[in-house]
Amino acid sequence: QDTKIGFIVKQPEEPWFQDEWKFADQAAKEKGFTLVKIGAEDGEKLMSAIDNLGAQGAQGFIVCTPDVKLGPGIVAKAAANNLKMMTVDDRLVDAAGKPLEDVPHMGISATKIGEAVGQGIVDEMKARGWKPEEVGAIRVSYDQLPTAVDRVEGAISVLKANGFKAENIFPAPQAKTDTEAALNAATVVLNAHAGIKKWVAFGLNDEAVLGAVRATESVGIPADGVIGIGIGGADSAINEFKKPTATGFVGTVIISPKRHGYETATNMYEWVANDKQPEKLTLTSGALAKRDTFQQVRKELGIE
Amino acid sequence: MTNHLKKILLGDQGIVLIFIVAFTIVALLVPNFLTERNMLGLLQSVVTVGIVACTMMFCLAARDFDLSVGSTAAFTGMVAVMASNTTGSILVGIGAALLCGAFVGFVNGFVIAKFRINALITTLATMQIVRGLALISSDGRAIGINDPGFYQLALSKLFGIPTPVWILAGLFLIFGFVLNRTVFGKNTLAIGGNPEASRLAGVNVDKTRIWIFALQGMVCAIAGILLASRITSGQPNAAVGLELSVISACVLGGVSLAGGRATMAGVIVGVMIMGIAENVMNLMNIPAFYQYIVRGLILLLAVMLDNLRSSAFIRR
Amino acid sequence: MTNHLKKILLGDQGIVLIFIVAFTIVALLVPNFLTERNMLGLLQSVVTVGIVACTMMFCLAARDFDLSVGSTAAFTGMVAVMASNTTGSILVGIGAALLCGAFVGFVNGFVIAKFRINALITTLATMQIVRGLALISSDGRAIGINDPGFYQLALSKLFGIPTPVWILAGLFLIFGFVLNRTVFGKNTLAIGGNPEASRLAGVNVDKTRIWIFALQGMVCAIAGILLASRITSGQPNAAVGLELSVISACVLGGVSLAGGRATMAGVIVGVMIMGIAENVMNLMNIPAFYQYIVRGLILLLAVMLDNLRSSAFIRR
Amino acid sequence: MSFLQFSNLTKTYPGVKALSGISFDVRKGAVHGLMGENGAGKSTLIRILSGDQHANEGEIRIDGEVQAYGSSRDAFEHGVIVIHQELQLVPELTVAENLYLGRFPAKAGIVASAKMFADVTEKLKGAGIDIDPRRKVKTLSIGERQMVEIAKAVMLDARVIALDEPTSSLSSRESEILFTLINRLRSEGKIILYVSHRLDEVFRLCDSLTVLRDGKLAAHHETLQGVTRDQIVAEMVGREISDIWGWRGREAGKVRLKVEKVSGERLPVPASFDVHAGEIVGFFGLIGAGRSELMRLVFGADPQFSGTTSIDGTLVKAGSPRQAIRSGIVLCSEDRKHDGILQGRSIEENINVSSRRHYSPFGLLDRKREVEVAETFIKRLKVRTPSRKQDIVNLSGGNQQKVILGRWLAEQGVKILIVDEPTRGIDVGAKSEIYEILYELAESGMGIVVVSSELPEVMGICDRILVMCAGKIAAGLNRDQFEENAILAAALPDVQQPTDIAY
Ligand SMILES: Nc1ncnc2c1ncn2[C@@H]1O[C@H](COP(=O)(O)OP(=O)(O)OP(=O)(O)O)[C@@H](O)[C@H]1O
Ligand SMILES: Nc1ncnc2c1ncn2[C@@H]1O[C@H](COP(=O)(O)OP(=O)(O)OP(=O)(O)O)[C@@H](O)[C@H]1O
Ligand SMILES: O[C@@H]1[C@@H](O)[C@@H](O)CO[C@H]1O
Ligand SMILES: [Mg+2]
Ligand SMILES: [Mg+2]
Repeated sequence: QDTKIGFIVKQPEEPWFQDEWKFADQAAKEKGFTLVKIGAEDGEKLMSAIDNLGAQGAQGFIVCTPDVKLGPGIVAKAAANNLKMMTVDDRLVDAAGKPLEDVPHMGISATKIGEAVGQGIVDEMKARGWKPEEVGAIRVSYDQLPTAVDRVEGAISVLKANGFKAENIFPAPQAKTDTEAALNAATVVLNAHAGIKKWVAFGLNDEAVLGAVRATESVGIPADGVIGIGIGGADSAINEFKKPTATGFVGTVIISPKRHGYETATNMYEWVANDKQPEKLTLTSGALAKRDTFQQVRKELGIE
Repeated sequence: MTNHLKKILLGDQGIVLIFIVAFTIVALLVPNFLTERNMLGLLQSVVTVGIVACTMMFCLAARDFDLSVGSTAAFTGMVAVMASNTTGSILVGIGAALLCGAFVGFVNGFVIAKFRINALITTLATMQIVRGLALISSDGRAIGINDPGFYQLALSKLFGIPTPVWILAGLFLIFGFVLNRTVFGKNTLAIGGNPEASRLAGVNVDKTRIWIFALQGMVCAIAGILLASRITSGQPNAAVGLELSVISACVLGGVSLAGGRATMAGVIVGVMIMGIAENVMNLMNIPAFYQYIVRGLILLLAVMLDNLRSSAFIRR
Repeated sequence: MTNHLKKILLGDQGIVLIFIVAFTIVALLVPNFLTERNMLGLLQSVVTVGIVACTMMFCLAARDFDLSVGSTAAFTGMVAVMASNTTGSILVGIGAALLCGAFVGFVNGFVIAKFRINALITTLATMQIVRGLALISSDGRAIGINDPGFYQLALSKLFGIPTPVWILAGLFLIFGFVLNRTVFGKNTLAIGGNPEASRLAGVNVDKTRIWIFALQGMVCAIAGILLASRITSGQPNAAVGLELSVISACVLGGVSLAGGRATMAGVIVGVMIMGIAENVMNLMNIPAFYQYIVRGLILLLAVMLDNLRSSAFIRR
Repeated sequence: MSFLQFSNLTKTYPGVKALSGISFDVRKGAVHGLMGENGAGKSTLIRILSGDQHANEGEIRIDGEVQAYGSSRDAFEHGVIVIHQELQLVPELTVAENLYLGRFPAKAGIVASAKMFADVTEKLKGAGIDIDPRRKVKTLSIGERQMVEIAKAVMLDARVIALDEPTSSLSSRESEILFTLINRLRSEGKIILYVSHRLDEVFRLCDSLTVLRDGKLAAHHETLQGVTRDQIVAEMVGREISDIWGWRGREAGKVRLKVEKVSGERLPVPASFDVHAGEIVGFFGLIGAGRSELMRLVFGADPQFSGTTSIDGTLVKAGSPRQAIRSGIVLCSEDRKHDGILQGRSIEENINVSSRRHYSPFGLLDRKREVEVAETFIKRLKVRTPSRKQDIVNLSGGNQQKVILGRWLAEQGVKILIVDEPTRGIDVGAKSEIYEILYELAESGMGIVVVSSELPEVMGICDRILVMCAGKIAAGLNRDQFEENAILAAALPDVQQPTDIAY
C-alpha cells in the first residue's frame, strides 16, 4: 500500500509555511510517499481536513495548528480517523494549558524566539552605545494571536532585564497582521513621543517590524537611530538586507523551515512505513541573522 | 430539448437538478469522494455554514444583511464553554449560549429596525463589538472544555450519522417549513419584496425584522456550541469570515440580495456546493494558492449557470 | 436652536459639520493629536482606504458592490514591483499595474453587467481569483523593490506634505467633480436610483457599470502602487479586508447601499472618521481587544447621528 | 347621524404646506368624492386617514370618536382600509397572498393556504374580477395589479374605505367592475372616500364632494344635484376650461413611423401599423390587450422576436431604448414608479437625464442649461414643488407623472413620441395643457402615439384610433368614424379577430 501523509498548516499564505511544505515535499520525493498539503485557518477547517485525510486513506499527518488549545480535539479526531500524528512549530496543550506530551513535536518555543529578539536588540544597543533610558521601544502587538503575545513578551523580558524602563515601551496594536497596519500603528507611537530620538522595534514577525521601521523612515528618523529585529527570515527580511543602504531593520531571528518541514515529514514516514516512533520532543533554535551574516546563517540552517 | 424537460430544468427547482448532475460527475471522477467516510466528513464540514444559512436566508429575504454571524458563533461558543466550565452543567452552558446569541441578534434587530440604521453598518459594528467581547472574556486565548461530556454533542452518532448533521437536517426542515408555511415566513418575503407595501398592509415590519435577527443570533449560538464541541474548546478567533461563506451559499442558492426571493432547497444546494468544492479540492490535493482560483471560478460558474437558467425562463 | 442653524446642521452637508465638531472635541481632549506630525501620519494612514473609496462611492451609488478591491490592490502592487524590477523602469511598472488593475475591474464589470450576475458574488469570486494570482505570481513571498527611486513615490514631499496625500487629495477633487459635474456621474446616480428607468431613459447602463468597475480597478492599482512603495515591497498578503473598511467609510459618509445617493464630501468625512478612530485609539493606548469594541461603537454612533439628522429633516 | 369627520387637519412637509385646516364630514352609506389639482393634498389626507402619516394639527373622528392611529395596521384594526395611489403589492407573492398580507388566516402561525385560496377565488369571482389567485403578482400587468389592489376593499370588513385614484390605469370595462363593487359597499352602509381626476366618474358615483386647492378646502358639496362640471373645474383650478380636449384638425403628412410584423415574448402575434407626420394615433384596448407591450417592442425596451421598424423610410436598429431615442423614438412608459422616476434624485436630474447628452460637451454638464431646462418644464407643466432640487419621491403622484413627461418633452430631435397612459393621475387643468402640447408637437410634424385606457381621452384627442384586443390590433378608425360602441366592441375579446392586418 502506498504511503500517504498529510501536512496541515494554519496559514498557507505565509512564506514560512510555504517553505515548510517545500521541504516536506523534498522528503516525500526522496522517500517516495505522497504528501497531501492542506491549509486550515481555523479549528473547524482543521477538523474537516483531518476527516478529509482519513477519507482519502492517509496514514498519518503533521500539523501546525491554528490554536494550541485545539489539542484534545485534534488528538480525538486523529484517533477517530486512525491516523498517526505529529505537531510542528506550535505545541498542543490540553484544557488546562499543559503540553500534550504524548504527541511528538518539533518546534521552538515562542517565548524563546522572543528572547532571542530581545537579546539581539540589547546587544545592538550596547554596540551603538545607547543608554536604555533615552530609547523608546515599539511593541508592535497583535494580541489576538497567543503566539504573538508570547513572542513580544519574551523580547520585553530581556529588555527589562537589561535596564529598559517599562514606561519606555509603547504598544502599537496592529489592526491586521500586515505591514501597512503595523506602519500605521507605529507612526502614531512615534508621533506621540516626538521627543524620543532613538527607537527599537519588535513584534510578531518580520512584517510587523518592517512596518515599524517604515514608520521611523516616514517621520524622518535616520537608520542609525533605529534598531528593529524581526522574526522569520523569509523574503521580506532578505529584501531589506539586499537594499543598497542599511535600514533600521537590523536583523531577524531565522528559524529553519527546512528542519521543521523535511525532518517532520521524514519522521512521520518512518513511523508509518517502518513503525519507527519519532522523538517526543525536538526543539530547534532560532539564529539571529543580520545584514552581513544572513547568507551564512541561512546556509547553516540549510535553507539555501 | 423537449419542452417538458426544459421546464423542469429551468423551473424553480432547476438548481437542484444542476446540482445533482454536478454531484454525479464529481462522484464518478474524484476518487474517494463517494465513500461513506468522506460523505460524513463532508456533511460535518458544512454544519456551521449550513446552520447559519437557515436564518441568513430569512435575513437576506427581508432585504437585510448580517455580518456579525461569525463573531456571534465564536462568542456564544466561548460562553457555552465558560458557563458549563463554571457551573459544571452542560445544559446551563448551552442555555447561556443560546440566550447570549439571541440577545446579540435582538440588539442587531432592534437597532436596525427601530433606529433605521443600515444593516450592513450595524452588523459590521456588532461583529467587531462581539468579537471584542469574545477576546476580552478569554484574554484572547482558547478555553478548554472541562467536562468531556461536552464533546459528545459533536461526537455522538445516531444511526451512524453524527448528531450535528441531524441537527442541521432538522433545522433545514424547520426553517424550510417556516419560510413557506407560516405567517412569519410570508411576512419575511413580503418585507423583502416590498417593505412599503408590507408596512401599509399592516405587517409589523419592525417586529418581524427584530425576530429574524434574534433567531439568527440564536441559530448562530447553536452553530457556535456545536463548533466548540467539535473543536473541544471555545476559541475567540473561531469562525472569522463565516459571514461571507454563509451569504455566498445563500446567494448561490438563489436567495436574492434585493430581498423577497428565497427557497430552502436552493440554500441547501448552495451550502453543499461550497462544501463539496472545498472537499474535492483537498481530495485532489490542489495547491493552496490555486485553491483560491478554483474557489472563485466555481462560485462564478455556479451563479452563471443558475442565471442562464433563470433568465432563459423568465426575462427581466 | 434657530431655524437657520438647524437647516445647515441637518442639510446635505450636515455630516461635515458633525465631523468638524467631533474633530474639535478630539483635538482638544486627546494629547498629541493636533500636532503636525500626527496629522501627517493620520493623513498617510488613510491614503489606501481614501483612494479606493473614491470609486467605491460610484460603485455603491450605482447599486453595485465590490469586494475585490483588497486583492486587486495587493496584486497590482506586486505587478508594479515585478514589472519595474524586470524592466528596470518604474514607469513601466506603474503602467503595468494600472493596466492590470483596469483589466481586473473590467472583467468584474463585464461579468456583472453583461451576464447579469450578482455583484457581490462576482467580486467575491474575483477577490479570490486575484488573490490567488498574487500569491502564485510571487510564490507567496514578498518581493523587494530593486530601484530605490520607487520608494520616493511614498517618501517624497511637496510643501512638506507627502506625495501620496497629494495624490489622495487630487483624486478626491477629480472624483468629486466627476460625480457632480459630468454625465458619467449623473448616470451613475441615475442607475442607482432606478436602473430600469435609467435604461429606458437611454442611459447606457451596461457601459456605465463596466466603466465604473474598470475605473475602480485602476484606482485600486494606484492605491496598490503607493502601498508597495510605502512598505518598500510587493506583498501578496497586503490589504486583506480592505473592502470592508472602504465600504464602511462610504456608508458612514452617507452613500446609500440602495444606490442613488452619494457625495464626495460625505465620503471624505467617512474616511477621516475611520482614520481618526484608529489614530486616537492608539494615541490613547486603548488595549487591542477593547479597540474592537470602540471601533464598533464609533461606527454605530456615527451612523446613528447621521440618521437622526436626516430623519429629523425628512420623514418617510 | 354617524359619520367620518375631518376637523382642522393640517400637515406640513419641509417647504410645503400639504394641508391647512381642512374640515369636512362624510356620511355613512355615501360615496364622497375628493378632487383637486395635482399636489392639492388629496393623497396626504388619505395617508393621514390610513395612519401612515401623522397630521401636525387637527383630528379625525369616526362616529364622533377621535381616531389616532399609530400605523396602518392600527387604522386597519379600526376598520379603515385604504387603497393607495401607488400600487402597494409584493411582486414575488401570489395574488391571494397579497390580498391577505398583514392578516393571513392562520392557526398557530401556520398559514391556512387552502382556505385562503378558496376564499380569494370565491370573493374575486363574486366581485367579477377574473384573475387567478395563484399567479404571482409580478406576472400581472399594471391594470391587473390595480384590480388586485381594488379587490382588497371587498376582501375585508371595513367601516371606512378610501380609494386614491383607483381607476387611473383601468379601462372602462374594469372601471365598471369597480363601480359595481363600490355601489355594493355603499348599500352596505360603508363610508367611502373616492379620489379621482375623472369628472364623469365622480358625477356617476359620488353623492357628495370636497374640492381641495393648494392644501385648503376650496369647496364642499353636500350633494351633487345642480352642480355643474364647469363649476367643479373652476373650483379646482381657479379658472374655467371650456373644452378640455380642445382638439384641432391638422394635415397628416407622410408616413413617419412604420412598424411591420413586430412580435415579442408577450406579444406573439406580429403587429403592424403606421404613424404619419403630424398625426396623433390613439391605442385603445382593455387591460392586458398588449398595447404597452407593443410600444415597448417598438422602443426596444423588450427584445423583438421578429419585425422591423422604420422612421421616415430608414430602418431603425431598435435593439435598445438608447438606439431608439437616438433615431428619434421616445417612449414615456405607463409604470412611472418602476420605469420612470429615478428615486432619490432631484426633479432637475429626472428631467435632464435623457436630453442632457445634447448639451453636455465632452460629457461635462452645462449646469446653467440643466437648471434652465428643469425650470422650463416645471413651469410649463405646472409641477407643484418648492424647488427643482426636490427629491422626486416627495412629489404627489400627478406631479411625478408631469416630471416624467417633462423628461421626454425636453428631448430634442424627436420624430415619434409614444406616451403610454400619459395623463394617468393628472388633473383636468394640467391635462388640457398637456393635450395642447401634444397638438403643438404634432403641428411641428412629430408623429404621436397615445396609449390610453380612458376612452373619452382617446376619442377626444386622437386623429385615429387603433383598437387592440388580446394581443392583436383588432380595428382602426379615423376620427370621423369614432363611435363609442364600435370601439368598445372591437376591444372585447369574444368577437372573432382577423390576424396580422396592417393599419
Ligand atoms: N414626503 C413628502 N415630502 C415633501 N413633500 C411632500 C411629501 N409628500 C407629499 N408632499 C407634497 O405635499 C403636497 C400634497 O401632495 P399629495 O400627494 O397629497 O397631492 P395629491 O392631491 O394627492 O396630488 P395628485 O393628484 O398628484 O396625486 C404636494 O405638493 C407634494 O409635493
Ligand atoms: N411581467 C410580466 N410577466 C408576464 N406577463 C406579463 C407581464 N406584464 C404583462 N404581462 C402580460 O402581457 C399581456 C400584455 O400586457 P400589456 O401590459 O402590454 O397590456 P396593455 O394593453 O398595455 O394593458 P395594461 O393597461 O394592463 O397595461 C397581459 O396579458 C399581461 O398579463
Ligand atoms: O505562526 C508562526 C509562524 O509564523 C512561523 O514563525 C512558525 O511558527 C508559527 O508559530
Ligand atoms: Mg395623490
Ligand atoms: Mg398598458
